[in-house]
Amino acid sequence: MANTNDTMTVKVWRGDKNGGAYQQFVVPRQDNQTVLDVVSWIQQNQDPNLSYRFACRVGMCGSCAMMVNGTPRWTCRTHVNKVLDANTLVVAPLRNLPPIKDLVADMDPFFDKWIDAGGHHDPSASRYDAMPQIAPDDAQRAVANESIECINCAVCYAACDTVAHNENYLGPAALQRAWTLYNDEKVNDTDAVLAAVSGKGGCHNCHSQGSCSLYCPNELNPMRAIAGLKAATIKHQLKRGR
Amino acid sequence: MIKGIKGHRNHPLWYAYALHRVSGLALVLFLPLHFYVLSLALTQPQRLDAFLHWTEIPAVKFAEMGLVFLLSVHLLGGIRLLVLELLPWSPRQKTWAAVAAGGALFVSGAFLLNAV
Amino acid sequence: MNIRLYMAQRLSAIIMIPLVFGHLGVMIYAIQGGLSAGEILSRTQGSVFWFMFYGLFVIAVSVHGAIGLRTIMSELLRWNDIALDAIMWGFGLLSIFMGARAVSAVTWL
Amino acid sequence: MMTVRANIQRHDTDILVLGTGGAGLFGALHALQSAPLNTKVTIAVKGLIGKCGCTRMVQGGYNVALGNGDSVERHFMDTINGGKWLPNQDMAWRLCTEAVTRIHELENEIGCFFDRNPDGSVHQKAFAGQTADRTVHKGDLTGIEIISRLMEQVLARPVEKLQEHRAIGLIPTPDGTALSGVLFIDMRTGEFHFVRAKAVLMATGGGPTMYKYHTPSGDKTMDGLAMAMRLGLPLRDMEMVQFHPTGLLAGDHTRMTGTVLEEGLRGAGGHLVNHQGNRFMFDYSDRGERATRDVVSRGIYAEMRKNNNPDQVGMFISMAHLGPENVRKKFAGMVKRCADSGFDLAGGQVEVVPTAHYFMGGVVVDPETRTSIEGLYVAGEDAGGAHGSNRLGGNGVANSTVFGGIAGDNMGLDIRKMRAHRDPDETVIAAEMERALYPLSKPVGNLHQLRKNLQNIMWDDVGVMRTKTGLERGLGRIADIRAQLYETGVDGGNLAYNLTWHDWMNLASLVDVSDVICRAALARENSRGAHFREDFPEPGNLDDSYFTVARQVGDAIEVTQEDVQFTIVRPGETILPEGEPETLVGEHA
Ligand SMILES: Cc1cc2nc3c(=O)[nH]c(=O)nc-3n(C[C@H](O)[C@H](O)[C@H](O)COP(=O)(O)OP(=O)(O)OC[C@H]3O[C@@H](n4cnc5c(N)ncnc54)[C@H](O)[C@@H]3O)c2cc1C
Ligand code: HEM
Ligand code: SF4
Ligand code: F3S
Ligand code: FES
Repeated sequence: MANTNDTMTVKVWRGDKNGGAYQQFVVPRQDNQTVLDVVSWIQQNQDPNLSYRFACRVGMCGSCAMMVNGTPRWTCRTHVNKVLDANTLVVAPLRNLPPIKDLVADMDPFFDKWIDAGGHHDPSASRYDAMPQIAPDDAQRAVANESIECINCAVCYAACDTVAHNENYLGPAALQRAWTLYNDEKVNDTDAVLAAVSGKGGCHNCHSQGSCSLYCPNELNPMRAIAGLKAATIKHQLKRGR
Repeated sequence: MIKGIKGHRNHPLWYAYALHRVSGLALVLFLPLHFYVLSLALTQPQRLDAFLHWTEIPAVKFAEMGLVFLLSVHLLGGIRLLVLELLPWSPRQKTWAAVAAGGALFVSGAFLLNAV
Repeated sequence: MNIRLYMAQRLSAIIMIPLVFGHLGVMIYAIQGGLSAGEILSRTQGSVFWFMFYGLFVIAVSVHGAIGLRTIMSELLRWNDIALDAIMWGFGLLSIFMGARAVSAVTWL
Repeated sequence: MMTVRANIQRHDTDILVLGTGGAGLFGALHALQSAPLNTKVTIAVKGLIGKCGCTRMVQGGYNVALGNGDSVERHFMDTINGGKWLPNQDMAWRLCTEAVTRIHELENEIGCFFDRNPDGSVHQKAFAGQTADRTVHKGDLTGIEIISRLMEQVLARPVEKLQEHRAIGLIPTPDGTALSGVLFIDMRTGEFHFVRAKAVLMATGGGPTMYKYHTPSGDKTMDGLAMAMRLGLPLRDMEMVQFHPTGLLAGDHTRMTGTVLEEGLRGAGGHLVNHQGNRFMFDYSDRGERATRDVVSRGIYAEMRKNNNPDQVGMFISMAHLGPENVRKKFAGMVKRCADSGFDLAGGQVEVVPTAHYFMGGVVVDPETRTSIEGLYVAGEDAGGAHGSNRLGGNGVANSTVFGGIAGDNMGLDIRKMRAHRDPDETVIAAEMERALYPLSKPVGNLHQLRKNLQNIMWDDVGVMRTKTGLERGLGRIADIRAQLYETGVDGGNLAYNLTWHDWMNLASLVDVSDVICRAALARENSRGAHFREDFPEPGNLDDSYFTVARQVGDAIEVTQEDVQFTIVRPGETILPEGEPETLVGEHA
């Protein structure tokens, strides 16, 4: 197939944890075509051995993120027109995570850190208690609500150079989750939340590079959440008188 | 934006970060030298004077100015970071931070032109 | 980086803001007036104010720079904690020592 | 040709959960709570924990009666009426009562936050078909909130996690009376893995993705029901496929096609128009666009058939008359999603088609999620009975979280009585492995086209409206697809993360279940809920309601009918107190 206006060049990273290289394909262009569609087309029509991951195909599950022309993106909702550069797409597995095969990255480190950052609710009431009354315009609740749409896609994690350079760093998504918990009135032990993000890989490692907030497909703002944590930890530390 | 920069880095906040780091590192390297020169005043005032004359040479002056430039860049960048981290965020802060990053660049650029 | 280093670095940064403005001011003033060792020294020597000013500056910048250096070394060269702490303390103490000499040279009688 | 590497890893666990939707995750959490200390719980899933399946995709919300006039009785009556008197009433009752506890558990223990009223109480709204404001939600991304919080809870606990492990066979004991364990393929390596367990919860979530247009996530291909069938378990209500009226139509080549445009668009006053620009829903129902899902789906389908312009397959949803700015604000997520695929929902028109959404049919279970085989529990969309012929919007997550939790409770208790692991029938393991490896020995072919063909057949012949002729034709065509599938091979040079190999197995599951759907649809000669027979448009006598039960016997599928037991309420009666108004929901303007 010649590379005409009706087609595009797609370079796809092939390999596994032992290394890999880019392989080139020519893919027909279509209206309403997403990067996931391009990758699927290659697997369905050109190379049945190509591996990639997706589930919901509508931007809800955060399974399909990849590096597209050097930038991390959710591929199921990235229109080809938006990212095509010189009629070429370069697709690779998500950065800052170990590759499993081809475009599939191992997300375990991302979730391990999510839990390390204290990213789960520690109940203060039981299923037999009433649900707390919380006014929707409560200021603290508004802050907690801001990051509720996080789909744990790890796009922010891949965008962050601090993650790349500092293996302990918990990363933007996990820290943002901690910030939400900190602001959740249902959480009793906010000290524990702050302690979890104050260690070696904690929020204080963030250099406010802002790539997380820029690339978050849901327009969330982890940079702001992390800044919130920094200020909160300081306030807490000063209060303790040390 | 700038061609050839890795995709995910190509935005003002990342440049601001890089500039802050480079300037910080340069200042760290320069600091002992600076202290050394000043301490000459104690032992050999005439050598300090000689040194200060030496700084009249344009190239040296330029290098010194470069340091002043770095200090001011780092200062402005540092203030930006402190504001961003320690003061409460307004809804517009994300844009504001980007503007500030550009602003720091601009102000320090102007300073450089002025000083030379 | 943990919270203590972070706080030390931010605190020293805040302290330095007025100091750097002051220092930059002096330098610009000095540049415009032409600069000699004598002139500098006549302004500063014997002045408790300048002693405090630069003394504080040296402490703050040593703390701040040492922690900053530690961060950079950790991220760029991925040194282990022992090496990192060594360079931090090494640089910090050297910087305080040299800085103290410079301050005393400039402000002592 | 490759040599088959049939080495197999084996290990044991106490409680094994398949799938990490609402049912699977709740199953694991509750099992940890009710089981003796040091019980080993393993969770195995085709994708990543909490990131696959449909619970995450829930938009509208969670049905639960929380007072303010509403009651469990009312929720129950709505569920029975919505299911056109086919639900298993004991299951429906369990669903409605337990949902109350579960939603409190979600808020208080799991850490979800649901939207509030100005006074701070939980906000509830009404989906079509409900007589009270009952649906609890978090914006229109309720599933993300529920599943992310559940996922964290599970990740934070000492559960053995087998991610990207695809279950390919439920392995019985040699005498066939109990389950021994489950055979998997570790998708990352391509190796077989047999896990013995004292109790297994199957929660693989059904998912009618054998239709040309479908909403569920890509990992769902009816594997669970296909496995249950091979084990000989009875499956009920298999003809009941729910179509959502407004799936996005964006072209054959994009995975976006078929995905849901939310219900709320019609609720808020969106218009459905045909290609001449005329509204048509009032031709089919006096509630117009606000009629229930099945009615609107049929309306759109009928209108599509009238239109013979091949370039314009679907109908259009049009919101612009409500003010584009307003729409953009109120449906921000939906507008953005449409924009990503190139459509202007706020100001223009978006082409839509009915899209297969939910599968009411499933394994016959009792209200405790037990099946007819010891050690196997089924919950969530894999289990049949709670919804009858139609699932109310909002009863889906309620169902999966309620029964997943019940399954966990029971497994944790039941294993106390089970001393030892049960040994497997090795011939079944061998047969299942052979089945999985089968395509590796055949010449490589075009699987993708084959799946498309199946999806077209199901859409045309076994879809929104059905006839005897169509269904019989469909049966033959499904058999053809099966024959072709068994002639289509897969390159097995590298089995690690070999998606095409899994596509083959996906299609095999879909073909098996499609065949049953078609047979059950032929067997029901009336129209109830989601099942509509043009040749038998009447619902039949409600008092004589029956449900279909399909079972694999040898190589054949047997479909029988069983009478619905009206254990709680009979048609024409209600359990609402006398004088209760029929509905508490005013028609929203
Ligand atoms: C777009 C959309 C919107 C919806 N909106 C609503 C709503 O607003 N309200 C409502 O009540 N319901 C809604 N539903 C329905 C609801 O999502 C489902 O009823 C419910 O979530 C099913 O839960 P589950 O746990 O049974 O299955 P799922 O959540 O689908 O989970 C199934 C799990 O099993 C795994 N699995 C599948 N096959 C295998 C295998 N072979 N081996 C191992 N694991 C396997 C899957 O990967 C997945 O993890 C919606 C559904 C969709 C698709
Ligand atoms: C008013 C003066 C200053 C302010 C407000 C300031 C502020 C800051 C801040 C906020 C940081 C943290 C950046 C981050 O973590 O990303 C930082 C880092 C740093 N600063 Fe300063 N600083 C000042 C002066 C100096 C001086 C004089 C030096 C030289 C010794 C210096 C050297 C460094 C270094 C090396 C770093 C580390 C850079 C990095 O981690 O990227 N700073 N500064
Ligand atoms: S914050 Fe945004 S980019 Fe990061 S994981 Fe969540 S949704 Fe993805
Ligand atoms: S990109 Fe990384 S450095 Fe901080 S602001 Fe975001 S986490
Ligand atoms: S496939 Fe779910 S976010 Fe892309």
